[in-house]
Amino acid sequence: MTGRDHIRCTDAPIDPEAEHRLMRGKLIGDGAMVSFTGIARPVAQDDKNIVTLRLQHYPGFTEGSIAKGVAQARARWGIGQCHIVHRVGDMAPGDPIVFVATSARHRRAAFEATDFLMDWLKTEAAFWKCEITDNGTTWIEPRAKDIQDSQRWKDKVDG
Amino acid sequence: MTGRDHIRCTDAPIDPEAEHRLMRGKLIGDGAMVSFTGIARPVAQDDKNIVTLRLQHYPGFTEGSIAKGVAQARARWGIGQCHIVHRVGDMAPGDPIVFVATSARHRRAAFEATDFLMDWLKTEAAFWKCEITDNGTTWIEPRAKDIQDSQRWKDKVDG
Amino acid sequence: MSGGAHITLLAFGQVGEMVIENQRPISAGETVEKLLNALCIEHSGLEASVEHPRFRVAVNQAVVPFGHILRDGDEVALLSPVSGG
Amino acid sequence: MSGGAHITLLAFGQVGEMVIENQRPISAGETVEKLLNALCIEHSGLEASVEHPRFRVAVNQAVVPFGHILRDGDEVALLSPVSGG
Repeated sequence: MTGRDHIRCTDAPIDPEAEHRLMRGKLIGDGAMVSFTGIARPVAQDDKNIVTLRLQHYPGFTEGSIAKGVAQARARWGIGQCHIVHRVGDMAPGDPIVFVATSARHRRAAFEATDFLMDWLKTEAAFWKCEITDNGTTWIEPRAKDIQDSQRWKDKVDG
Repeated sequence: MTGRDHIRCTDAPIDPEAEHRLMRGKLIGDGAMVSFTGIARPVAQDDKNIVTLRLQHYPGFTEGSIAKGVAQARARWGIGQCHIVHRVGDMAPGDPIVFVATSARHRRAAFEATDFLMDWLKTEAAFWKCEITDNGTTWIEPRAKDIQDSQRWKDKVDG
Repeated sequence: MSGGAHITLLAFGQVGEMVIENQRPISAGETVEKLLNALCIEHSGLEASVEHPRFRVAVNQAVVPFGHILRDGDEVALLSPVSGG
Repeated sequence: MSGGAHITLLAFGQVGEMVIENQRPISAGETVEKLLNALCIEHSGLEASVEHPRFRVAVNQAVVPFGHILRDGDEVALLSPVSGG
């Protein structure tokens, strides 16, 4: 983790535009900035309406698990700034749950690094998520699609 | 162009966060939003410092050339909202030159559609760009890298 | 402008530095190609730009083949190879 | 806490619903595996979670193998398979 990395878990609502502005203010000569905003979905895996999404994290350990992904992204794409904010605790459908942004001299690096970091967050980062519906509480595991997406980066390294 | 598309060329400075917020306010059930912000570079292709970047557009025709790319992105990825703002006229290095954002139910579609649209803007959209340095004025053609990047999408369609 | 057919001529990019945007009379059945030939005679240096494989002409905002026949009131735009955004 | 070695036990995800986070005495040379065995006897239903191939244990914030020997003052975290963000 360098001074160009911002990794934060917060139980306060995320303001994606405030984070975007904070990150953009730190750019030094980069021509490209890519951001991802994830929004809590209204429908659970069992098709019931979600009342509350609960995200647990292990302070310190979770940020460390994110930092490992950031280090990989830095090594691979030579990104400039990296800014990751993740909501934890209880949230409602429609709330921003994650904001990830990277910058780079050229856009391809920023697109790929942000894409990679989202796959990392979805499969490797230490979060525990449960969906609370009228049916009760269900702990979530990474979707098969998320694991498949994260596999793309390994294929490229091996190939 | 549908009501979910926002395509605008402007000679006023772009505020990326204001555009991000405007777009995000229109999301309907989408879980993913990806944005790209391009920033005018300080160094010209001949390594001289750029004093002014001048972007010409043909009102109506240019927006139409962007809309064609948006239509392709919609057909291919089923995106939700699409928001494109392009600066025209004279600007200084460091100024935001373009903001592109798309939303989708899942993040893969939003990442790929935004990436595709940037490649489209860089090679197909009707802009004429010149870099003004102490050496004079140079009209720019798409970089070989941009043409190569845009080729990726054709390969996938054919393959 | 009075008497006879006219077009509005626009020019973008590098070509815009050579050609002056103006109203311009056209003859009956004048094609884009004939217009370009006339412009190349009037403006030295234009020919190389016009022969670029990515040079285009738009009439009333739609790109047309060079055989396209111009009509009174058309907006004719000379489009240098685009730079991208 | 007084007398003898203790650890601080934390539990995340589904396992956190079964195991109560607390201070807990450990015997000399107690391994993570021995701790898990004891916890599985105390908490019905825990065994299935512990045997999940993606279940992990972290000691002082670093993931360790189950043969790791615990020491006085360690922070031991039972980590259910992560959900991702």
